[in-house]
Amino acid sequence: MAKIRGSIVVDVEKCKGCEVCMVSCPTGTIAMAKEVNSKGYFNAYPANPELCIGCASCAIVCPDGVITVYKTKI
Amino acid sequence: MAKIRGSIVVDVEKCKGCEVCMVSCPTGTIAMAKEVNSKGYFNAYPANPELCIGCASCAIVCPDGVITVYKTKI
Amino acid sequence: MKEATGIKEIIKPENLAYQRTEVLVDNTLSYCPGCGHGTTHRILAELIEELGLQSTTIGVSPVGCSVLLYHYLDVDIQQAAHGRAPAVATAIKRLLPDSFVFTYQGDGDLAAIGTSETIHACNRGENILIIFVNNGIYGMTGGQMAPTTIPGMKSSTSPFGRDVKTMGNPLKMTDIVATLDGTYYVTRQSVHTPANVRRAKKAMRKAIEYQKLNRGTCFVEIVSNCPSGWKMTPVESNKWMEANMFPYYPLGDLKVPSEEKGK
Amino acid sequence: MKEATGIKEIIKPENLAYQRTEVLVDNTLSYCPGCGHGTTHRILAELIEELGLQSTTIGVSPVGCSVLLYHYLDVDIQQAAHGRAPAVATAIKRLLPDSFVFTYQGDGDLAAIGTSETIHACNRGENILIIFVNNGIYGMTGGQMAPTTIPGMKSSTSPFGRDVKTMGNPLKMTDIVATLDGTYYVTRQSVHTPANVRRAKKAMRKAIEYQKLNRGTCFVEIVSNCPSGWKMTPVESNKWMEANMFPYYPLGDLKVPSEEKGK
Amino acid sequence: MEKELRLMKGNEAIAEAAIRAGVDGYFGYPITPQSEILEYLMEANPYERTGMVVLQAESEIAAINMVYGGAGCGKKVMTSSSSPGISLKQEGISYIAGAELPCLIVNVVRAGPGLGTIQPAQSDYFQSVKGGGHGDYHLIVLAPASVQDMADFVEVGFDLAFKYRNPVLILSDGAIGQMMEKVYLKPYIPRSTVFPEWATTGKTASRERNIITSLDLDPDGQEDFNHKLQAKYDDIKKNEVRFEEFMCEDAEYILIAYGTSARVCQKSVQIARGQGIRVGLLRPITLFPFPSVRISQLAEKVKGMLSVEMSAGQMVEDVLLAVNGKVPVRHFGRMGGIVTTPDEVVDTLKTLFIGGK
Amino acid sequence: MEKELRLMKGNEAIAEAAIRAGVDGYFGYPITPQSEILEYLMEANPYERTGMVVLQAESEIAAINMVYGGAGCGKKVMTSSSSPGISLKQEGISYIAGAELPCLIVNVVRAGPGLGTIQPAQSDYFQSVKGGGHGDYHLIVLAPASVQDMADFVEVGFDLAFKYRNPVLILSDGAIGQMMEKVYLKPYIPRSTVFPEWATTGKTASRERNIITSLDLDPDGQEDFNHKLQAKYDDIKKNEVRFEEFMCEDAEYILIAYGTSARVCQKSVQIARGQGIRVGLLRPITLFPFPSVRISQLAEKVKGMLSVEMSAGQMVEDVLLAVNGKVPVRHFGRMGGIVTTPDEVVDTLKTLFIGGK
Amino acid sequence: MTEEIIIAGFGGQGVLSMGKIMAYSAVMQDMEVSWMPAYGPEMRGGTANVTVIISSERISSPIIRHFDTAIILNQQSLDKFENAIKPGGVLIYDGNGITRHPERKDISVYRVDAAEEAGRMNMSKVFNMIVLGGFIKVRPIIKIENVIKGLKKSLPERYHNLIPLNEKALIRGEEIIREVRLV
Amino acid sequence: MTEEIIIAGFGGQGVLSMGKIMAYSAVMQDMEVSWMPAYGPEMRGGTANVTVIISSERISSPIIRHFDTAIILNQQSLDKFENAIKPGGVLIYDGNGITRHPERKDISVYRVDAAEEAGRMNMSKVFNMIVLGGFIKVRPIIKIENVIKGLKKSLPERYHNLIPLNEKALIRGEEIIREVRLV
Ligand SMILES: Cc1ncc(C[n+]2csc(CCOP(=O)(O)OP(=O)(O)O)c2C)c(N)n1
Ligand SMILES: Cc1ncc(C[n+]2csc(CCOP(=O)(O)OP(=O)(O)O)c2C)c(N)n1
Ligand code: SF4
Ligand code: SF4
Ligand code: SF4
Ligand code: SF4
Ligand code: SF4
Ligand code: SF4
Ligand SMILES: [Mg+2]
Ligand SMILES: [Mg+2]
Repeated sequence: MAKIRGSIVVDVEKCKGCEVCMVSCPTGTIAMAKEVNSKGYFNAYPANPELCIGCASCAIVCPDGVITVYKTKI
Repeated sequence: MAKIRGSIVVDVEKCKGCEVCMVSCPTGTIAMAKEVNSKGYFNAYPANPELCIGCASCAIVCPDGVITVYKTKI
Repeated sequence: MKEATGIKEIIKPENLAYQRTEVLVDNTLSYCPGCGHGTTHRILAELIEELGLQSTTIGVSPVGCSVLLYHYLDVDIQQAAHGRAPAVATAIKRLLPDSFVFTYQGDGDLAAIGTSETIHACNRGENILIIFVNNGIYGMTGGQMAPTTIPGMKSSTSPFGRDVKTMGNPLKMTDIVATLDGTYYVTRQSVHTPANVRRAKKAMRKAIEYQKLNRGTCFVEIVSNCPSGWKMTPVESNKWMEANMFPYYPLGDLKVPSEEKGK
Repeated sequence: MKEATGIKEIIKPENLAYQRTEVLVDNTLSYCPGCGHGTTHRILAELIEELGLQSTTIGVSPVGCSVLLYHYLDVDIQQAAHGRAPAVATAIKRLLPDSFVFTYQGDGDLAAIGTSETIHACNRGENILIIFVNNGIYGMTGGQMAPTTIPGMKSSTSPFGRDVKTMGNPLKMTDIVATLDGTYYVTRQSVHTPANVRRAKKAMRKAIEYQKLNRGTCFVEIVSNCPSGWKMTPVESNKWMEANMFPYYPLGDLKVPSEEKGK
Repeated sequence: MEKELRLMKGNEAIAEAAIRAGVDGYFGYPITPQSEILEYLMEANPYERTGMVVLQAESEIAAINMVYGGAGCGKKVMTSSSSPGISLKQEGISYIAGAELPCLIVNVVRAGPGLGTIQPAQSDYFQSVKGGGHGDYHLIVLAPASVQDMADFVEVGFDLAFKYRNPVLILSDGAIGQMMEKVYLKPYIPRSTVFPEWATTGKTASRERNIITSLDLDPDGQEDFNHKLQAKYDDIKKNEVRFEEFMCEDAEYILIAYGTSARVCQKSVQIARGQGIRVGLLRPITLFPFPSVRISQLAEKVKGMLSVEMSAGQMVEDVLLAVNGKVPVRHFGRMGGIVTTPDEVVDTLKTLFIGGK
Repeated sequence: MEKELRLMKGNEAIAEAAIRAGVDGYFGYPITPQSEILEYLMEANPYERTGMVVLQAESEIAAINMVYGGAGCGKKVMTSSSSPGISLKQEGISYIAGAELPCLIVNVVRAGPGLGTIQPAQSDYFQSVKGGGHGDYHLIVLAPASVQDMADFVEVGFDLAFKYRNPVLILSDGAIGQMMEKVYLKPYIPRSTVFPEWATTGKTASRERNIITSLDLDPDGQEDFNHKLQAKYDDIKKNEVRFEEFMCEDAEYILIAYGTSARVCQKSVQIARGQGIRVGLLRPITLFPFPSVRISQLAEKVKGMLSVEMSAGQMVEDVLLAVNGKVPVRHFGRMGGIVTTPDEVVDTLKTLFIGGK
Repeated sequence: MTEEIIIAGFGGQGVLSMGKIMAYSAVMQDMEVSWMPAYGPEMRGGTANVTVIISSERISSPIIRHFDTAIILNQQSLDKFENAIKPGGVLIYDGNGITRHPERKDISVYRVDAAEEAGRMNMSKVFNMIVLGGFIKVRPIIKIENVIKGLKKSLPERYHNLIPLNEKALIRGEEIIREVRLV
Repeated sequence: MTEEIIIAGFGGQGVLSMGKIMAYSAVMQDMEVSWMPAYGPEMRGGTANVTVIISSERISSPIIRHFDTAIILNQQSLDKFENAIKPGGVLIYDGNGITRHPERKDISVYRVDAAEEAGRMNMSKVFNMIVLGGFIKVRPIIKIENVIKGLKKSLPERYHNLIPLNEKALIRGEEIIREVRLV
């Protein structure tokens, strides 16, 4: 069976660091940055990118709609 | 068994001739006058006074509260 | 006083079986012949007398045919803006918690413009009695359609009959308030026959007694007539009401206190 | 654009799995971090795009945090007075019957000041969609108690927790509108987890489709959070919502069209 | 096409004129003395005649917000009520003015304050003209004095409303609403099928989205908007003042009166002239914009002015502002639903200005 | 007892003063910039402290009608809101005036029209002073210019309200409501236990029933009542005018300003005096009754007056009416939530009256 | 020419429609008219009245307190309006149910027993037209032919068959009205 | 003497309470004060600011657009208020998170790295008091002893144990503030 791999893109400056994506990610891909963005928020980022399966859970739960998801079979 | 007899008093000038008492009287005591009162209404009156049993149905259903009821055993 | 009297001999003080209560002031009511407002006023007045509440009663009259309630009941009364009686009563009761506070409202007043005040007072469970005279029409202003006008019924603003598609469905406010946590006793009655008057009065008495116990909002709907607005004689209007209003607004209790259910 | 990206090779147009809809204008939302308003906006925007409704949509935004909805959705929008969105939408839909008309309202807006407009629009069965974001608080004005604030819950006007005795019971507007003849589909959803977002979107899609068929009012409640008003982190607020709001406002359909029941 | 002659109540005339003017929507709630407007419309079944939407709302507040919604779609929409109902609409009216929406509001005034009585009065002048709602805004206010005016001002009102994107108020009263008179009705104009470009009718690909709002949280933006509004009001003041003069040419005294009072005063002028007193009448037709310039001109050549209103004295302030101290200005009015009689006015004029009766 | 010194927001000061003044009931609905009044009261738990009832109503309309109910019982009751909310209360206010009930209404004004913005403004002057509701009525209107005034005017307001059986409005604005200043609070007065004889408190055997209403269908009765109201307003005009003067003795120009604008203008006077311009400030404290007599006296000896308001020009009409053409009167104001600066005022004064900057 | 008329009686006696027909007839004669009913809950008491003004000039106020002619159909209205008639004016009344007859001597008083007549002729529907006939007889400011014209214009087509009956009633009214001399 | 101050930063940095303590301290010195927050949904963006005016005279307007001193705690606020400082005025800022430093040369600029210091000293709760200490150093219009008095008056009794910590922070602020010379 082909393995499904995903990748996300977070619009860092629009992220408000709410962590909702992080707790919704089934694979633990996402963590919060240690530095704040220019608005003062610790933004989300794919800390463990290799774990991402492109399920889009993070994106559809993000209140600010700042995550784009890509997915492919390999 | 003692027979119950009643008698009503209608305040003619305040009666509005709505006939609600008449249709509510179980004994057919009440009828409507042929002449209007000074406000132009055909008022109720005890047309068959001997039939009255003093049940007060007419009085408690009269929207204008213009009937007084007396009742006695004979 | 010009009187039409039955058998004179029976008419003695000791035989008095029924007499108008003195809480009903000796004014001619301004209502049209046969209008249920008069009867509803009277049973309320009788209860105020019977329960000895004259000195603690504060009533709130609406805008509607019964706006002049204060001309007829010999108690302190505030006349509220159209639809706002429950808000007015809320403040009265909270500021004078030992008084008996009621509102008296028509269906236009309570179920149209006053929808919000009604629902929120009931939902807060204000310790007041709401008397809701539902005659399916705006009597005072000349017979316009009310929220409670039943489908197909004619009125001056539904001259071809209420068309629910464009004018909406009748609103059953009593059913709604019965679902609210704040209401304690909710009932629907009528006053068009002696038996119904008796039942309505009994219901209202209960409601008053619950208020003494601070149980929450009690809500008594009186399904009533409007001979003028309906363009019928009073007797016809009562028949029409039985045939057409009651199926839509069935009489009986909608919410009975659990403490009472066993009884 | 400053981006934080995962594995670069996968990021190719042909692999695109999820992207923000263009109906959501590229403005930063003014909402606090983690606020459910944003998610709710997004699913609505996605549906407008997916169902090709951009050119026929007229939305009505409320007074509340979502007052600026018109900054975010790329459709024609009217901003209504506090509580009056259903009245505004009524006129829009009746005058432009081929358009898709929705209101978007908070719990203060819809269940306090707008109680009457909500109930009457629903009771008339206006062919509109009402989206009701219930976060149990007045977010916009700084976290005051709303009609939907649950018992014991603290807010800036119930600093010791909502005391139902003096402040009244929470009002379940969705339950009320479900009882009205004019409503066709009434449901309660949330958007705090991916699964709930999917369900909420499905429900909203149904509601939109019913409007095309002129079935009457559809009403979608979103039980949501207000991290700022509740003084919690977004993640805490979602947990608190599950533990405390859902028991009071259980998710699921409250009124399903009979034609659908078999399905 | 010829105009049709009818005998109608003022309220009915408004309703029929609305149908004929191609009005798209009416939203109202019953209140005496104007319920005939809604009743007539329901009876006339305009939905069949012209497609006009007529809806009895659950309250005056719902009705004015329906007007907001309809007007926001660029439709010709209107509402009507009487004094207490109009007070309830004040927030909505302020929103409509703030969102610059064209619409028609009819107030068939009854005496107040509070529930008051249902008889005619002119005590809502301040509310109408100065702004009963919050914020710096103005309605264009038309004051009909006959059933014919009631009919005519519907079209006039909508023309002004759309020209300036501004709400228009017809300030009538119970007498004009309830009385029947002859009225010539215009033929029917079809309802419009084109909409102003700012209206929310669905965002097409060819334009940006349209937004109807009165909100601008940024004070600078809000101030700019307010300046724009004020500039519009200045234009209106320049272009739209309407009034009628009756025997003012050689007058020593001027009566100023609108609506029912203006009718009464026309008779007063005749009576006074019969007694050799040179009186004229200036009848403002627009109350906002007020005929201040003309009044100020007249003030140059007369000895005094008497503002006659069925109120405790409201319009008199605008007369005073126009006259600015040039000649004495007084007020005479009955209140509580009582319509002034022509003789009373003459007597008052004599007492206040000429001395003795 | 000594007064207590606190640093408080204007909104908080009103709330605390209400508790201390022995107010019986507060009924309100949240709206920026005045929600702190309700919040403070809820936090202070006055039911425990004094037995005061505090209730968050479901709407502004419910709140004003609760005030009606409470005032009808002879209790000291109040409500507060900001501009859109006050517009919604207009019917209720007209009823309260028509039923002659004493109560206190607070408007912490924000800029309009419509939803506008939440920043301070003075654009509800007409609504407050001329009557935003229907009918010929007046509120007594107090204009605080500091947090101290916010506290003090609660008691002043209730005193006037009960003295005249008339609603009193405190016309504040977002700046005064939101700012903190020093305030000296009075000691607590116990809530009253005696009630006016007209109040509905339950009909005892010793008196006739009491009725609270604004209805009299008979126009003669209604007119009599209106005459009674007008006589009351005349009394109020005679007895209750309050204002403050600052450097008016030798002034050639007078600034007229209330509330926040008056504070700003006090600074303007200092600046202008520094530049050798003889300017004074008259600050109306009561807007109804307006200090017309004093202004008219001042008009005899100055060269011009400038009405400074955060509006498009509303109070200026009352100034014009008082001055009645004696000297030029102009208006300067910022709108949309912007507070005028002292320098702007001085510049405008120079431009309008003195020529050039 | 200006004639200021009050018509007053019970609701149901056709007071308002009599006024309307009167006004319509005057319109047919190219005159100015105003018709102003007492409105609102005043009617609740069961009384109805309407002021009709017919004039060759523009009419000032539709609400007036003194009348050239009063047409009175019940006791309450007689009590209320007898003193509102201008000296030299006209009072027309139906004697049915009247217990206290008119007393003023400075006006002309006419009696038209239309109720009785309508009962007799079995045409109670057009009771008010009998009264109107009486009015036309004593105040011939409108012509019967114009009343008929007005009826044709104001009545829906389906009622036009009733016009002859109306005409008959008008004529009967002209016949039965008689002056009452109060000395 | 009049000092017009703006304090601006993120919500949560204690901007409003710093202003309040400053104002309370001035009250303790018998001065007039006004404290005016930016209010309402403006705060939603996550920023907070407050204008404090301290004066020996009655204060005219609490809302002003130019300031003697600006205390700036984040980049957004620096961008917004740098140009609102009167020529010759004072800018105090915390360098944490600042990417574009102040540029004006007609004012005195001071830097107080309070965030860093608070982190180091493990007293993030009193971060704002470190800043206030810095302010007092460069604008000694209020005295530390009066700040302490003000705290005593404004803090509920149960928090009085925190006063020594606050005092420590104030003093530390006085120590670490330093002038930045822009040449
Ligand atoms: C604000 C306001 N709107 C409308 C009215 C007019 N109005 C008076 S009574 C009434 C309706 C009365 O109907 P209902 O409440 O059913 O009472 P009923 O007369 O039938 O007993 C209306 C609309 C008013 N007085 N005030
Ligand atoms: C007439 C009026 N009253 C009050 C307000 C103030 N106000 C603005 S939003 C709001 C409540 C918002 O709460 P909600 O509807 O629950 O929306 P949320 O912000 O929680 O999404 C209030 C009371 C107003 N703008 N207008
Ligand atoms: S859910 Fe969105 S806004 Fe929240 S942390 Fe994740 S990416 Fe940022
Ligand atoms: S797409 Fe799925 S797996 Fe990847 S980061 Fe998002 S939630 Fe996690
Ligand atoms: S008391 Fe009974 S029997 Fe007698 S008249 Fe009345 S209803 Fe009839
Ligand atoms: S019920 Fe009363 S008012 Fe009606 S007819 Fe009988 S007595 Fe008269
Ligand atoms: S109009 Fe109807 S409700 Fe009003 S009094 Fe007459 S019958 Fe009763
Ligand atoms: S205040 Fe609450 S509802 Fe409003 S944006 Fe913030 S979190 Fe959302
Ligand atoms: Mg009714
Ligand atoms: Mg909310």
